Amino acid sequence: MKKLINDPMEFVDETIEGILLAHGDHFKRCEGSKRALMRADGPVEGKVAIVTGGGSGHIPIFLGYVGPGLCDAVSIGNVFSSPSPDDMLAATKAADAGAGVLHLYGNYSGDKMNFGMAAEMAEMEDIEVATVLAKDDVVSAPVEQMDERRAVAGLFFAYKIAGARAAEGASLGEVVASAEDAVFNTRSMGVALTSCTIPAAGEPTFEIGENEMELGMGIHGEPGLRRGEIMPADDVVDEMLQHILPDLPFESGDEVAVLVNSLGATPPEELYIIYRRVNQVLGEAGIAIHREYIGEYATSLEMAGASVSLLKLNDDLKRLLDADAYSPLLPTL
Amino acid sequence: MKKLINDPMEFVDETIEGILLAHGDHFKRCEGSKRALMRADGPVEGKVAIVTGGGSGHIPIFLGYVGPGLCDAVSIGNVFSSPSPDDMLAATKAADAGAGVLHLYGNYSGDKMNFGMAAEMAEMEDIEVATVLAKDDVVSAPVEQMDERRAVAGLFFAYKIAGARAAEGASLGEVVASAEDAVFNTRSMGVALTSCTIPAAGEPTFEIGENEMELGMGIHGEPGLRRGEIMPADDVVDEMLQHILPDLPFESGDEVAVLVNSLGATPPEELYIIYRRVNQVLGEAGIAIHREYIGEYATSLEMAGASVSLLKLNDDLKRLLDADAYSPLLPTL
Amino acid sequence: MEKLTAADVISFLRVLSEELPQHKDHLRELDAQIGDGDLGITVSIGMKAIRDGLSDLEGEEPGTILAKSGMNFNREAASTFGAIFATALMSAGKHIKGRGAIEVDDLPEMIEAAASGVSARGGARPGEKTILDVLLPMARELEAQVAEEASLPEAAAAAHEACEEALEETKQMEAKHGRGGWLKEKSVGIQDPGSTAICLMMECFADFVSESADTS
Amino acid sequence: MEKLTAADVISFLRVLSEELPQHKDHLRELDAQIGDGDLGITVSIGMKAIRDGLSDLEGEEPGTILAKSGMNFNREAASTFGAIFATALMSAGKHIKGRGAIEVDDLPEMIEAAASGVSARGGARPGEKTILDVLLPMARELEAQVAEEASLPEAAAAAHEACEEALEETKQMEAKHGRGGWLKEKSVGIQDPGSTAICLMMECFADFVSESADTS
Ligand SMILES: Nc1ncnc2c1ncn2[C@@H]1O[C@H](COP(=O)(O)OP(=O)(O)O)[C@@H](O)[C@H]1O
Ligand SMILES: Nc1ncnc2c1ncn2[C@@H]1O[C@H](COP(=O)(O)OP(=O)(O)O)[C@@H](O)[C@H]1O
Ligand SMILES: [Mg+2]
Ligand SMILES: [Mg+2]
Ligand SMILES: [Mg+2]
Ligand SMILES: [Mg+2]
Repeated sequence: MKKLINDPMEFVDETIEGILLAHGDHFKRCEGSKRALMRADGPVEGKVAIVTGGGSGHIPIFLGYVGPGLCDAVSIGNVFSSPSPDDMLAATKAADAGAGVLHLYGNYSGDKMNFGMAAEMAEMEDIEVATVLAKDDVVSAPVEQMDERRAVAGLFFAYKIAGARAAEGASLGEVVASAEDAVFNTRSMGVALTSCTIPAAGEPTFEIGENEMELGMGIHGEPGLRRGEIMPADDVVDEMLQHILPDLPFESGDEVAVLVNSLGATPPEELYIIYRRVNQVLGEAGIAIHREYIGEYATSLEMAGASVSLLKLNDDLKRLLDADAYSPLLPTL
Repeated sequence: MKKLINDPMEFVDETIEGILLAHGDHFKRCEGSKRALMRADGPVEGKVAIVTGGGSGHIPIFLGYVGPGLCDAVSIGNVFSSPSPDDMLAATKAADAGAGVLHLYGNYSGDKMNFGMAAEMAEMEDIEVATVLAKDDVVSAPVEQMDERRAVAGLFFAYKIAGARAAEGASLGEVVASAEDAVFNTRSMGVALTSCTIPAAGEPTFEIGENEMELGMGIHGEPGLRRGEIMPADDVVDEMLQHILPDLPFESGDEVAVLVNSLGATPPEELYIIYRRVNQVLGEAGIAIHREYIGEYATSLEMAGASVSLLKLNDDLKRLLDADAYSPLLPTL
Repeated sequence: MEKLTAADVISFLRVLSEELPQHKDHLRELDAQIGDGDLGITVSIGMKAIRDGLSDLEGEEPGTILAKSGMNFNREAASTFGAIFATALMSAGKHIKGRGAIEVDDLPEMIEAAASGVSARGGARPGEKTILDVLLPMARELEAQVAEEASLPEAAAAAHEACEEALEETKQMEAKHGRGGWLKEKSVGIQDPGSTAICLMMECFADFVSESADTS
Repeated sequence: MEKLTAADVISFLRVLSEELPQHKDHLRELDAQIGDGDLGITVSIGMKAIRDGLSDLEGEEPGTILAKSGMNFNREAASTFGAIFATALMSAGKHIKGRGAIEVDDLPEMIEAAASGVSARGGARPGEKTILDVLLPMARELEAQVAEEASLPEAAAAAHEACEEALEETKQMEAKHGRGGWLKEKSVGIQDPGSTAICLMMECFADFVSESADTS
């Protein structure tokens, strides 16, 4: 296992420590939990609070999306496994400013059940909680069963949209509506070239041949659509878009935001080669690109691979996507 | 070779195409060159122009540092090899706004000689050119022979400082002085865990064992200080700082900026584990951290590894480092 | 033994928390085939958390001991199974709130309460390859046993048998929940990892009440 | 042949540009041991650029043909060697500006001009394992030949011989420039890749002027 780490069992806590040492002006710990962080300036009086969380190993997901115009607090699990309800509750209570709390996270059963328990406990303490789940991975289930789809990088759009709506001073119901609008208009698909290695496991999560890639693989190594010979980037993009475009569908005249995301090891040069083809195909399809995000937005440790996510925009989503947001977990100048 | 690319020979040009498609509002091509880009709003009237360049495969180095508060134009070579003097001249002529041009780049003989020829040609066209080279890698030569040291991620600091000084409206001489101030106060050292693969070569640049790391390796795979068993991250950091701190030296009471850079495959979690230790050691040494940069600032394709750079600050450098700068090549929200 | 006092519940949980981790590899292997292979470690960490929490539960009533132990499990080993198992213990525990001991008549209701809590939490229905598929058959068997006025050891033994049979049947089922759900038909043929953990616990329980039966 | 007209220079460069790429692997190998292994590809690409540029140089004088060919090489194959080689050709070319043909007496000055251009460009001094270490011995040998009133073919052959001997001596030198410089003492024992390329060119030149000698 080739990693620059210390004791694998300390991987998560040392990462959090490093983040607090680097960004202590931005984050603070939530009372009563070693695995929950919140905005240093939170709770924000009168604002609907957005709480997220999930397993570690995906930075900037999840804690990288805590900040102005984004989420208010996050609970942090072990690598690839759910945080505990106690940490979620601590985050929920700490972030709550009286206007209600939105639990916004990815559609994974472990996270769902534990957030569900946290929500119940929070309600017992008279905190109003609503829940919205990202489920953007088109290959994980047919569109008729969208509620069974897992979340990948498309969660980024839900954060931006819900975060901006909450920052506008909207009510919990309104924030939920905008978050759902984002979720239902987001579609993603990924491709993996290599496996990642969970530090505590020490072994690659899955085996994959020297010339193989897996299309549609999940960000924890969940089996995807198909395994095959590595193809040219343009062909990979074309196949991804053949699944993404008809799924919503995205059609001529639509306006979208594009996210080309690196799973970790894939360098920026390759992301731009991928974006180049995405831009060409959307252009031919008469779909306009309002803005694009290219870089590491949702990683899977050191996995080599990338994902493409599209958000179909309407006037509200456009306004909210373009709103200001800040997080120090995205490299700054 | 596991890459999401098309024809390896098109790697550089397709990357540039993708960047122009994504960031056409920020970049434009320099007249008469396919391998030179500049600020879309350039040349900036009356401002000293900063021109950089070098081999491809290091994004955000080099072209990622073209923008407000940074460089004005860049010439782009093939992967890991120098751009041609013609492309450098095109960038120099396009960026020149009459106040003179600073050639600011890394200390590699190929780049040096070609920029040297470009500078001569520019002067024949009555453009005043000055040159400053980054040379921050402490293991590449003893400090007495600092002019033989190669540049690694520390070039980032020179960009920020010189870019800010030029934006203040300083003269060419003043910009040179600030750039040199940054160069002479910057020290770096890296560690590599895996090799990168030049697309056109198709084979890893070097072999390295499954449990080996190379301390001090250059960002093109140049031999470093020593090869050995992978060590815990804290020990790696301690050894790096044992070379970096005495070299300037950085001493108790000093104030520094810290750059913890990923060479590509190393994920953010590990960078924060590294930063955690850097913060501890500097704290024990009585060295104050004014600000820190953590992420991908100078990559080597998909190489796994990281580097640590320190910039010793004085009041001028602090003011210039804190000045605004913008580039779309660093992921934005 | 005819009933479990609060003290009995605590000593049973201590025995259980020693026994289950010994099946770590078997559980990991099953989960690796159909999920992400972490169930073995989840159960080991969770059971240790239950054990570590028992001393604080001295003097509490049986229902509280069960409910709090469920929460202790999932606090340290949060996951799908952790949440499901915690929900089961919390539901069963709530159901016998106020009762000073657990009698054989309580068992069917407790397992039913656990089952309905689990399906409320996870939305699973019978036949979807989850622990519901062993909980419900156990509940039915226990009702029958109570109707026949079976003793606690007899009822527990019969419930464990029913559990094993039901576990065997999970092999034919197609997973609809959790990571197994994404495997769709590929999940058929593998016995459900979570239900396997429940069966191991039930076996441990049947042994506990019978052994104590001998020694009492 | 006694001198090279502009037409001869063009046909020599055409021959050279066909010959050098055949040594691609040998050069790659040498550079891989001491640098980054790109010299073979650099020379192949650069020589192709020279060839492609020759048609535009018809009618130019010899000095201009050499200078522009150097620039063409480095435009497509920019690198340390590209810049050094381009500088050498530009300096030599400038030196004979205005002369309609290259005579044997011109050769020593041309190589000296190339050498001083190279050391001005790259700051190298003799003995630092660079192409200077073959250029300077060649210049000295050519002076001697001219003093002895040798013919062009004789002088070229002698210069090539001197070049090979000098190349052999670069093995003992420690590199001080370029990537080899970072290898320090580890660079001793390997023959300088760039100087190897120069020797191959010189061999080609000697053959060219002698062959033409026979056939003229
Ligand atoms: N909705 C559900 N209801 C009840 N049990 C479930 C449900 N989903 C999964 N399970 C049980 O949980 C087990 C998997 O637990 P776990 O390994 O923790 O899942 P994961 O690692 O995917 O979070 C399954 O074998 C199944 O018995
Ligand atoms: N300063 C210098 N002066 C003259 N020749 C040099 C100098 N530095 C390097 N060389 C020559 O260039 C050769 C290496 O060229 P090249 O492979 O292009 O270098 P790199 O790939 O490191 O840019 C060396 O073998 C040497 O002969
Ligand atoms: Mg799991
Ligand atoms: Mg090179
Ligand atoms: Mg599992
Ligand atoms: Mg080379």
